[in-house]
Amino acid sequence: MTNSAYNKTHKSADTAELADFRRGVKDWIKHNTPADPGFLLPQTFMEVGSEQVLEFLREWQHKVWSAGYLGMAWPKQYGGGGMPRKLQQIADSEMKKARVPICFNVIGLGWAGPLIIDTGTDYEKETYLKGILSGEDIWCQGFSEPNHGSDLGSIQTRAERDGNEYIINGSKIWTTMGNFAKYMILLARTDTNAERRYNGLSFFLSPMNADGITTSPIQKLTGDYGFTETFFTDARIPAHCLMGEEGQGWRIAMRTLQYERGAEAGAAGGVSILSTVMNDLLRIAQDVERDGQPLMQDPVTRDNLVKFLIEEQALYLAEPRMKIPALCADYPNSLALSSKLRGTEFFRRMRQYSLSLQGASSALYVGDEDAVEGGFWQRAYMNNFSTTIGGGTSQIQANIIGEHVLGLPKD
Amino acid sequence: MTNSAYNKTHKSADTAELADFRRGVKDWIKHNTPADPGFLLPQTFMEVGSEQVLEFLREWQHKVWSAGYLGMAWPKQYGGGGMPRKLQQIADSEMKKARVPICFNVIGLGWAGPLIIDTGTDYEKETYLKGILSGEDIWCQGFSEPNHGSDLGSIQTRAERDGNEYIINGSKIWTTMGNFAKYMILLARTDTNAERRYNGLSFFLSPMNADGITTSPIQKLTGDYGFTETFFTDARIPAHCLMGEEGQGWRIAMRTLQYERGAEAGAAGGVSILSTVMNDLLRIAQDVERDGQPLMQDPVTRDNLVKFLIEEQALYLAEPRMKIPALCADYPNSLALSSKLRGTEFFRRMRQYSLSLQGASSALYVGDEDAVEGGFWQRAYMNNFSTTIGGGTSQIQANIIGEHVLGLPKD
Amino acid sequence: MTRTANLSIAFSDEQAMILDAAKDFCRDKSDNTAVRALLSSDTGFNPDIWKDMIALGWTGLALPEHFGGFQMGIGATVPLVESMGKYMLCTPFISATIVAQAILRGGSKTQQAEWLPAMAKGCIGSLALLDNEDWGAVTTSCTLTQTNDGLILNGKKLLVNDATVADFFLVLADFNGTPVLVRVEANQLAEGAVKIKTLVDETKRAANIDFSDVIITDDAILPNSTNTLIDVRLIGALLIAAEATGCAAAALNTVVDYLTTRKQFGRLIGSYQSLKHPTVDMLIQMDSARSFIYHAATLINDGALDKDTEIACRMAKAQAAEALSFAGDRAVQFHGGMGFTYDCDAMLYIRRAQWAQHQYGDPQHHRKMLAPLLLD
Amino acid sequence: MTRTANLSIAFSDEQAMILDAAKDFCRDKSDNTAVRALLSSDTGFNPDIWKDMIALGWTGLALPEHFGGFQMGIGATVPLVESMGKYMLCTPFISATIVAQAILRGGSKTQQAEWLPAMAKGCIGSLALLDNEDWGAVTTSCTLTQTNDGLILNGKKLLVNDATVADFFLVLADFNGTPVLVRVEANQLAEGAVKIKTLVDETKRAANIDFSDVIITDDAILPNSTNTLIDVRLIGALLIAAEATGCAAAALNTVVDYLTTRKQFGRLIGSYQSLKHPTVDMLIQMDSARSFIYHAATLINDGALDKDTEIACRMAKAQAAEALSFAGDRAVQFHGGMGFTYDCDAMLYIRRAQWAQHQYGDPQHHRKMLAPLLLD
Repeated sequence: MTNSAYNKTHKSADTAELADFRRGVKDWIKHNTPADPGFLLPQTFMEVGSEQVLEFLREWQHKVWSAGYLGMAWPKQYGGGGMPRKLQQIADSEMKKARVPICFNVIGLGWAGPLIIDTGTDYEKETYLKGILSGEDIWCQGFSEPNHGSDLGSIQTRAERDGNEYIINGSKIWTTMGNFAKYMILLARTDTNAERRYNGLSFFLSPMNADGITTSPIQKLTGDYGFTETFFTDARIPAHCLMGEEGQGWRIAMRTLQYERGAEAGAAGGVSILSTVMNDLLRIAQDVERDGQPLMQDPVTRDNLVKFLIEEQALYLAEPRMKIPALCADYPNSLALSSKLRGTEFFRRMRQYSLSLQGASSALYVGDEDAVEGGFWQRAYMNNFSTTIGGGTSQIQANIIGEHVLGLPKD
Repeated sequence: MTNSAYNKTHKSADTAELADFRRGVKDWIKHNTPADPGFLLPQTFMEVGSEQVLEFLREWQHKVWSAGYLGMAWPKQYGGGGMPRKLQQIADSEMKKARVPICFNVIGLGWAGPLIIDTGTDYEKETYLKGILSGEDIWCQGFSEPNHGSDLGSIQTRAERDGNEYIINGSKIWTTMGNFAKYMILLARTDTNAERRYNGLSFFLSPMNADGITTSPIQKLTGDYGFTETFFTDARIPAHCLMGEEGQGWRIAMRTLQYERGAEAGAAGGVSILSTVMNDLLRIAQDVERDGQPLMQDPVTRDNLVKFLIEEQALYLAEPRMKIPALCADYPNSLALSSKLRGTEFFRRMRQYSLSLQGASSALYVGDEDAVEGGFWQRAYMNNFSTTIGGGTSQIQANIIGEHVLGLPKD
Repeated sequence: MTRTANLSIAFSDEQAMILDAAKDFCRDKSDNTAVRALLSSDTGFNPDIWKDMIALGWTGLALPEHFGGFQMGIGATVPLVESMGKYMLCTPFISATIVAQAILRGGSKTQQAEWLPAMAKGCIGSLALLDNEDWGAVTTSCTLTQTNDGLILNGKKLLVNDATVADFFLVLADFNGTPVLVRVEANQLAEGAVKIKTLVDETKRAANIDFSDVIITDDAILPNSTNTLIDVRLIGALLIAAEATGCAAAALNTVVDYLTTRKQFGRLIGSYQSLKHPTVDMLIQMDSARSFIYHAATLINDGALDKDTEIACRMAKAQAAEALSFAGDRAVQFHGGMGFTYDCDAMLYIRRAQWAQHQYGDPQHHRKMLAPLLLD
Repeated sequence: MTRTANLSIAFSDEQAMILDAAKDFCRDKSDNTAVRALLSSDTGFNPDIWKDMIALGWTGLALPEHFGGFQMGIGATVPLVESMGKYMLCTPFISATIVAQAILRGGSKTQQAEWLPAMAKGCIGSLALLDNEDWGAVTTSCTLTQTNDGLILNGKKLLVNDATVADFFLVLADFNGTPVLVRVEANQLAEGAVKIKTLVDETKRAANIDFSDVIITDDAILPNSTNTLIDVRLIGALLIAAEATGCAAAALNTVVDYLTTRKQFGRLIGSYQSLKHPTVDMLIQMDSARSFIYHAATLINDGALDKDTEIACRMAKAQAAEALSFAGDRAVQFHGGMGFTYDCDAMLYIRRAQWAQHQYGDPQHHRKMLAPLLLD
């Protein structure tokens, strides 16, 4: 068992040109991957808890973008590469394999950026896109509010038009990197009298440095930081920050969530998650002992591992199958709409299981020199809840699939 | 591995008197257990699908009662034994162990009988109790209706008072032994204008031989019979069949269901289920081969079997623990109210698992000479759904526990 | 080891057309009334439908052109079999297809030339493998012995599918310590040699067969039996997986229909999360199984099965069997009282689940075989 | 075999009084503010509370009267430890209790007379078992060797609980091929021998200890080490199970509180079956664990543990660990965004779950040990 990552191959081989490109990426990675920074690398952008980590990642993203491996399919005039999406996919897949650090500006690269490219004005494109790619302008997201969880219809944050400005009052929670961000995609209520609650919402590309906007860090169950709560107290932002029209906020937010859920393409690319795969977990089973023998030789453990490997393979196979309409004829959106639920729950169970493999060492945590892989798995298990809770809990995801794929009645 | 049943021991030993009694029961069983009738014995009273089976069971129940081992704690003047409940428990436990046939008149012995003893008039006691015990008068239950499942509030069957009679119109479903029964405990609507739907219901001890009452057998997924649908078309029954007052039906029915759920004592006793226990299942694992070796030697199978054995033991331990209030202080009704859900779902999974042990033989069914134990497990698995569906589905049971034990809000 | 996962799924327009045609055919020919009408029949299938399938060329789909086939490979039968599973259309197709593959992979040129064209035209073979309940057994107690009268078979085979309609059997026997597949004509069997079994899945038919004292000529033995046996077991697992996947989809659809029409306590019951969410699990399980069967169908070809194909077939069988066991079980439960009746179609699925679980190895067996391929 | 299941659960009024007193004590002394206040402390416990517990006689509860105890047996500590788990009240009680049992079961008369009265009064011992991550290991690489200077210990022990506050340790070592338990005073350790570990469960404290070059006198070796080791591992499993059961109950209560007060989409979230039903599962799992710990507490006595008791202890640990793993995991999830914060008490439970799972053997280990007892 080596340390190298799990490799996926698709039968369709690269053309000679693509193969060339892939070789170039690999070569670049080899020469440009940063040395071990001396801290456990963030698995996701939700773990950027200190300036030190932030600067390390910002430098890395800038390097990737400068090398032409980020935003490759975005328009050239706005800092992108203007190239086919396929190239970005190849670059991403090689970086993923090599387990390079993440491209941390995820809300910009994967949410705000694609949205602005698809529906933004020239001004918006001009103003925002390049900074997203370079990592100079960090973006955050302001949808969730305290006490309202995933229910966007209940958003209380107010935005009142006052001349050339909007006055914002309210608070947002789970603002990833809120303390570092320059911009926020903000969902706020412009009309409190709208007949349907959703119709009263508007979408803003809001600056974070306005007076009256403050952030307060949230400590995660892992003990680390990464999120903030964001407070708006008579904060004034320019009226041009409104995206689209007043009252279109919910529709724009839904579109944005589609980018996140992977149902629509358009993201700038870059590795956004330092993922764990089953091969990483097999390493643990090989390294530890149980009842005096290598755990990997235990038949019950082997059966469990194979079950996980089957599930992982099924997750991976969903991607190529999704692209074959004939094999998705009965429930066309099934694989796309269920991928978040399947993936995040798989990882939750797999990471929880990784701890059960560790024996007494499972009690150790990040910071202990004897912790298995630096406590990576303990932290990964707990951090994983951000994915089964955030962006619609698994319970809500199951409702979405039941209702939108199977056509079951609403609650 | 022998064929004998799983034995439970409680620490509290019998007194000398009780031990004597227990010996007597054992001895009686030894000399009176009927020979193999040549058909697979019913596991429950819901599997009495033919006259042949019925007569066999009726004879057996009569024999048990005649020997003084049924209705031991019921009043002496109505055919009971007038003895302490403890004796009945000993008799039941020995019969269960010996896997004698069931006492089939379950609705009479366990539902109608206790109800009549607790709240019936002298006339009712005089009229009904003895026939229940002897097996002469078969009882059935008329609560559920087509299209209304477990929702008793939706009962449509009408009972209209007409002089000294009630006129019944409607239909009932899942009437166990409806085609053989002499009496039915019937829930019908006497007031269609009651403010609360439940207040319009009344409870009857109805004869089944009245004109206008017909039954139609229902074939179960096992292929066997045992239930009927019962139709009432202007059927006239004497007014004295009303139990209690008009409008008290729902409350009486709830009380009756308490007897069934085991939350209240009072049943006549007798073995009502030919149960399967894990020891029976271990037999299969010992007898079959997989990958060329006895399945019982396979570590994964062993791990699974131990998991089931732990769960079974926990089920059994709930009984003695339930009796110690100090150990149930936080959720006093937890063990009692969850016993149906836990037990029936355990058996469902355990019986399903029994089929996975059988290898190719799992494809065989009742009637095939090579079927493992005559196809007992295949049939038991499918029949088990009557327990996870009937008397409130497992989903409804989980609601009941969540709401009544944990105090969670209703749906 | 670091395994490189193979993630190919390819599906041509031609295959999509086959799939569409198969779905239409199965739906037209095999609604649940038609399925139920066959439950108590002797053969379990409608001979007219079987003739139609032959006429459509399905029995030749996977066979080379020079044997009268369409040369589309065994993978092309996966969408057919999935559709059959979805509409519970039973015929000897699976049995015959497995045997044709055995001959194609293990037969001599002469055997292929003599036997395969007939099979393309609908001649029915069935594999006789089992000595006991163990699908994973690697040895057999059935023997082929040289005597003065020639080669003589000895032994009983259990649960031979479609036994009463098979024209011939391929019998697994031990020949001087080596496992061989031997062709036996149905008319070589002794009177009373076939004992029909009572199956929990009433749509299926199988029998125990006593092959004792059948005389075998040399040319009835497949020369490349050993490797063929390995491959043909995997092909069997794949086809059963495909059928089970279709059946799981049918169970799912039946449940969805019920949950969207049945009301209780004043609500459509599909609105209850305790029914909605497990139904989503059914979908996810079925979807996974479907990904596996088409992945395996993509990898498999007429050559010896490679490691990736073996992994794909075993994962397909493990996943499809689990998916159907779950779907069948929940289908009964979620239909409530209705589900407990013979009239409810959930009955068909839960019974099929018990049949499909073990055919060509149960999930635990396949996981055990996968372990060294994936872990060591 | 046909096993006759032992189903005894006995609980006297006296025990019920202890349980009530323990619950009150733990609730009063250890609300979650108090628990959190100790998370970053050195010792992880409040010495005043520990003194109170000693004064209440808890440290002598299980010890015979002639050693200053209350002679109630080790089973009587189960309700204490369950209550501690429920309120996450941490002290060296579990470590000290296990060591006292080891001495009671494996020590010479002299050792008992010398050591146990002090323990009844609160002297703290801790067991040093682990050479590596394997709780199930039956051999040890730590050695006791006769040299010219006398007996010398050699080896490191991992994750010794409450190491920095223990007055002495019982160390598992190999002595001429036999495992022995050896008493080592805390003041015998070399400078820097204790390395404090960073634990995922911030309420617990443990360290690695290097026992190399510690000189041992004959009278520090427990004469009946071999059998004692077996029993004491089971007692450890039982106490961890009791603590985990209490913690699972706490997790359940925290979830129930949240589900009955938090609204979303206009409804109290506890009304959603997707939250309600798994919460019922938590209850059922916790209830099963509780049945097992009191069953084991009923069977266990001062003699060697019999087969039924071994079964009970192993089932208790397997069930309690599973119950808490599930409860901790779901507690975080069901609190939604709140659950993801360090401020939410679900954090305490999910971290404790990781700690409790492996202490004295994980569920898979105990099932493996149960298999021959139940199946062969």
